[in-house]
Amino acid sequence: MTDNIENTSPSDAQEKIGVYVCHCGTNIAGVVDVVQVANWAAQSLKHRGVVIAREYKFMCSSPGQDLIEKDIKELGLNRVIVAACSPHLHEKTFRTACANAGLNPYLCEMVSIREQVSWVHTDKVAATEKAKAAISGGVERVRHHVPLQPIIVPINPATLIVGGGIAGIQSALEIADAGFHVYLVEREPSIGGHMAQFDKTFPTLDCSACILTPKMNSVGTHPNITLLTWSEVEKVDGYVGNFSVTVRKKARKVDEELCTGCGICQEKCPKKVIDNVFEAGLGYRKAIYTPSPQSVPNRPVIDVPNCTYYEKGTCKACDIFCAPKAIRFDQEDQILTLNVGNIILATGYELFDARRIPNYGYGRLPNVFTSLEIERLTNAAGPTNGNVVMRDGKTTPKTVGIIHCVGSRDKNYNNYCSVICCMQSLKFAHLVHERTGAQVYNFYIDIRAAFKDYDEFYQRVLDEGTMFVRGKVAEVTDVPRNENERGKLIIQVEDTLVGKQRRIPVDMVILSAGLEPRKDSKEVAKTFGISCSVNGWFIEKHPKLDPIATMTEGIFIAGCAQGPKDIPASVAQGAAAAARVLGRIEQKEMALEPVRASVIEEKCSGCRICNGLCPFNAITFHEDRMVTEINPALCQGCGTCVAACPAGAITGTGFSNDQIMAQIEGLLMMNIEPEAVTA
Amino acid sequence: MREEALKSNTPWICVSCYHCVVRCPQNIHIPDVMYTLKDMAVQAKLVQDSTAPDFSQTFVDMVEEYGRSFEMGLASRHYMKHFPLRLANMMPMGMGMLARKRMNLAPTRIKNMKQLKAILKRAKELEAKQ
Amino acid sequence: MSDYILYPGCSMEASARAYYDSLKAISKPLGLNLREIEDWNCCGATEYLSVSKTPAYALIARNLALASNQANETHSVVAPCSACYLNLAKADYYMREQPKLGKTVNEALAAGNLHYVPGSLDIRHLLDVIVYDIGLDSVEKKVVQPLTGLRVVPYLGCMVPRPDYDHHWSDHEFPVELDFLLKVLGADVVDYPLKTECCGGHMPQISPSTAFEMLRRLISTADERDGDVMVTICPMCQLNIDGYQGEMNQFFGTNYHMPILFFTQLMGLAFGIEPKELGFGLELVSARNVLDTLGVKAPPETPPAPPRRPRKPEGLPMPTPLTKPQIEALKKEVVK
Amino acid sequence: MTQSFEPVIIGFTCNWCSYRAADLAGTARIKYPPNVRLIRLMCSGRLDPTFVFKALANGADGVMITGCHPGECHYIEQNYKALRRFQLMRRTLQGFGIDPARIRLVWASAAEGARFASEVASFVEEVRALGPLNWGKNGSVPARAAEAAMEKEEVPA
Repeated sequence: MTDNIENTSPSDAQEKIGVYVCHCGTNIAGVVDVVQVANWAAQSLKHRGVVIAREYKFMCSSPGQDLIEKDIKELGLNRVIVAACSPHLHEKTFRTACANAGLNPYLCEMVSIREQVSWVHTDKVAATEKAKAAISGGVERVRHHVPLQPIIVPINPATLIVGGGIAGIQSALEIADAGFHVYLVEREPSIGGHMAQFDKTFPTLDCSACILTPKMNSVGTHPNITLLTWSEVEKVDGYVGNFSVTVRKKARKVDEELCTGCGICQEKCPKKVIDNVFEAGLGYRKAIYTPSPQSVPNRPVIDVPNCTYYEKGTCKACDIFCAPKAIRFDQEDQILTLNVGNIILATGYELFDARRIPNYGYGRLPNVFTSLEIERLTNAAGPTNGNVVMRDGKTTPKTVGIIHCVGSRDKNYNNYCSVICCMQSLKFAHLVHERTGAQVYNFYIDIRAAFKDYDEFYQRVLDEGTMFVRGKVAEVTDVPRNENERGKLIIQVEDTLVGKQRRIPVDMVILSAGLEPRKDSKEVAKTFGISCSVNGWFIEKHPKLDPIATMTEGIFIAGCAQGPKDIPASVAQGAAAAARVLGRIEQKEMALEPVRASVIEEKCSGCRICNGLCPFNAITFHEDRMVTEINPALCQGCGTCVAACPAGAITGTGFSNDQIMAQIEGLLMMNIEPEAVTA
Repeated sequence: MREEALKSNTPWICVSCYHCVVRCPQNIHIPDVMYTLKDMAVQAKLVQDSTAPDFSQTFVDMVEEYGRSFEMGLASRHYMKHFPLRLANMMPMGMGMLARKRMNLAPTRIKNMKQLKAILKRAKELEAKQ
Repeated sequence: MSDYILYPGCSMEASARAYYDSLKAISKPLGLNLREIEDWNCCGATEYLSVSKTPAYALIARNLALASNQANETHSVVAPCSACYLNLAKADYYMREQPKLGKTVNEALAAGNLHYVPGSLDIRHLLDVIVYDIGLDSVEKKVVQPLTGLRVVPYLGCMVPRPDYDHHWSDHEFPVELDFLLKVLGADVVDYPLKTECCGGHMPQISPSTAFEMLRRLISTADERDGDVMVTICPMCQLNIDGYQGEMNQFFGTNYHMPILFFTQLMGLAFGIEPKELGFGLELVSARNVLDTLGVKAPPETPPAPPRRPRKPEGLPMPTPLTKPQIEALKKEVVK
Repeated sequence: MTQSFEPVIIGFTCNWCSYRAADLAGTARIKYPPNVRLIRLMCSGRLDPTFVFKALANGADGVMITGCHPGECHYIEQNYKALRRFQLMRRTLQGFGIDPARIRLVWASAAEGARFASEVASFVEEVRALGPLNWGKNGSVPARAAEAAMEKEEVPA
């Protein structure tokens, strides 16, 4: 019934179309009768410009491509249809083949009969028919293709990196060492990120500061790195190769040039403030401060809301004692504009707020601590000089309970696994035991110690005599039920290995809180024109094959901003992102798909319906001529304006109305005609 | 397995404090599961030695009779049957409650008992259909 | 005058008379206009649902139907009893969420020429109404006799803050509403970690030993934290802790004396209403001590009771507790 | 015809999310009925309502429009425009006396191959239940008229 398609759309001779059907081994041929499809195409699509139809085992192989090139040269094909896998896999391959044979690559169209046919259908007849329909659609479409030239854009060799955690630091150093300029923007007064707060790192337990500080310093001193701390990105314009980024450099109230970082100001400042960022709320800092002695740059900032001078107009202790007179109370925010070719986002994570789980008592029971608090407690440079003590500041705990998966793997909070908590908890178990000799209990759902040397570390902690109780903790309470619970924190949990409820009295509870995206990750994503998952993690281009790039050309992601990960993974991803950017820079320019919208002025009625539609501000209206114009440099090719234009005055190259209308007709010729005949 | 589950007295011990609901990481509404198990056990006549089913039934009878709960009747009937020995200890409380008129000697009956009975009758028919 | 439809529930007319009396007494100064549902019936407590589903929901829905017939300018039904509140809310919620159930229940109601449109009423608990509709400020304005020096143990029981179908409460396990209210009344509010633990419900009728242990935990903790009086929002909790305290003492050979009142009774006192109007003396564990503490016109110099856990200024700082808006914000994040 | 009715459905996919979801369904070998034929657009915002009417007029029994989840659009917010146009199309279809259930809007991220497949399956069943459309054939409403009507319609954004 299907071959009966005489006297359909007027046959027209000027197109010479070649149709190439791929077996893909048995991937396609196993379900779709490729030979029949090819013959059908040769016969039934003749009047629609198909001059040759071939099937071949692997079209993507070089003999396969040779077939196409040969036909283009010998039969003078001016359109090519390749029915094979998804264009996202091999479109480039076949376009290149056409180009090699002197045919404009954009006159080649791919039809997906693997991902969309053979792999998802079992009924061979139906699959074969669908393949035919798809090809019919492709043929109609390609007849309306026109030669296009790719858009070539130069790549500005400078790179912007947002976030000065370990991932951002790694990227910055890789690119700077390769000899290209990097702008590193950090929101806090110093780079270093969360890693700078840690004492030891799993599984090797080497000191975090010892491995991080050198990297921080080389960032601070690197000739190719412009370090912009206490700064935030406000606006991003332009496109890959040529971004123009607006950065707000918040007023430090300190002249960075003059300041020597001697630290006398911090010493003399009379105002003590609880440090909720670096010390995780456990320690104090002054109103003029650097987060830590290792800060890079070693230049303090004045915390205006807490500074006595801004409150009362007096004090100026810092100013008085500052030898080089670097204090600038009247300093204003600066707005900088950076021109860069590529951007790496490494904005990191935030700790889950454990106060959201009231039955674990954080914020209500003094001796319940979060993981970040313990990092500071165990840190030799921390508020207790590395002594693990309870909230009273002196007592050493004799028994400690560590609760895993706090806020993770729980539909009430975050349903994902925060990846690092298991290992971090094991680390705490070791450190606490080592420093205090306390008996440590771990309360876990599953122990996830994947990756190199991780499980070995788990074994080690087991050997140290740490207790492991498998079960999700119900609550932490200070209400005793008997004498030996009095004055303790009681952890109520079902031991799922024993199948019994247990109440375990401890002195101190550590909540291994999960990782969450930055509160403002969605706004950041919007600023940079990338997308966020429902949870708020940045979405990578491909979950497996491209976890570094984003859907937006020229913007890459690294570290926890993309999803929970540990230090090695963050470093790896940071380096990978840098490698990608370097590749781009080396090429000096890159070709973009020529998918753009443009206005046919004669047709434009000046109705302005399209004007409000462009999120990239590519559409401008000329009051004088009363017509709209689209800036091809800014246009990203989404086609929304094309669809909206009531006058049909806007055309979208690559996806024009003609092409899509034709494809619709083509796809449907298959089933409409026979009935038309019967009717 | 079904029998085992329905004979279990766990659902009858559940006081439906709903702690499990708000804590369950999988958002499972456990008390409703318990209620359903109780209903099924009652239907299947599999309820085993537990005073709870009796108490529930007595309560329900009272409500179906008067449209209101009747603590005095409920308490006396229930304790006589299940905790005759406790009555002694209960006396002070019972007396106290009566003295303070916190327990009515006669049940209160709603006006439109006919309507309520009709509704419950229809409801039971519908329940049976399911 | 804020109008509400009132569903009192059986116990308000018997074991919890004090609750009803005090509610009536304070509703005038609060400007609460409560209209009782005509010929309402029992909500079935936790018992009817245990026997069979449809009739249980039909029983509850009759009240909803009657209420919606009475609803004119207001669609808010206020229930002071927590079991009643839960049942009304539950029936409304499930009839909304499960159209099939809604249909069946309405078929049953039809037998009595009644019909209820799920979601047409707003089911509220009395405390919720007082704290969020009337507002703590207006409550504060009415206080003439602050409960200074009175160590009050706030106890809500389980069924009001959980499961909280329509997100009325600041938290499921540690809601702050009652604490705030009592603070406004001038009371010294005890930090009571068991504030939403179960009182045992019908346990005293089913497994006394279990019930007594549950009561012991509640009462002993309140006692250890030097509470003068427990205050609750639930007739069942009041009955169990008040009525069975004696038997519990016998059972454990203990000698606790922990009176428990309804929050409306304390509000009445603070508003300067006569104790007898507020149903004082109806409790089995006498709350005289409360009146004594207040009876003496508390002079300013009377030192307020020392805080239970004296916090030394030194040591490591504590994280600040979340405020209501913060909690709401965080909740919104999780709610998809 | 005696054999059971096999609806033909045209599916418009977004290059960044749903087309990749379709690819993923393929690589994961998730099966769905062969009744749907896909067209790739750069964005659901490119979907000119005329395409939908063209498809129905040319013999499709249903049209499936797919795009990125709200807030995840590759072009920031264009899928919202698709959403609004979808409402318009439903209204217009009713105007033509066609059951608006014949067009369905589906959000499917690049990770949701399974969801894509199940949506196709359920939509095919829904359309099968609605029966053949035969629009613009046995002279009910000629295809051109539909398009003409559309051109008059001012497309909101």
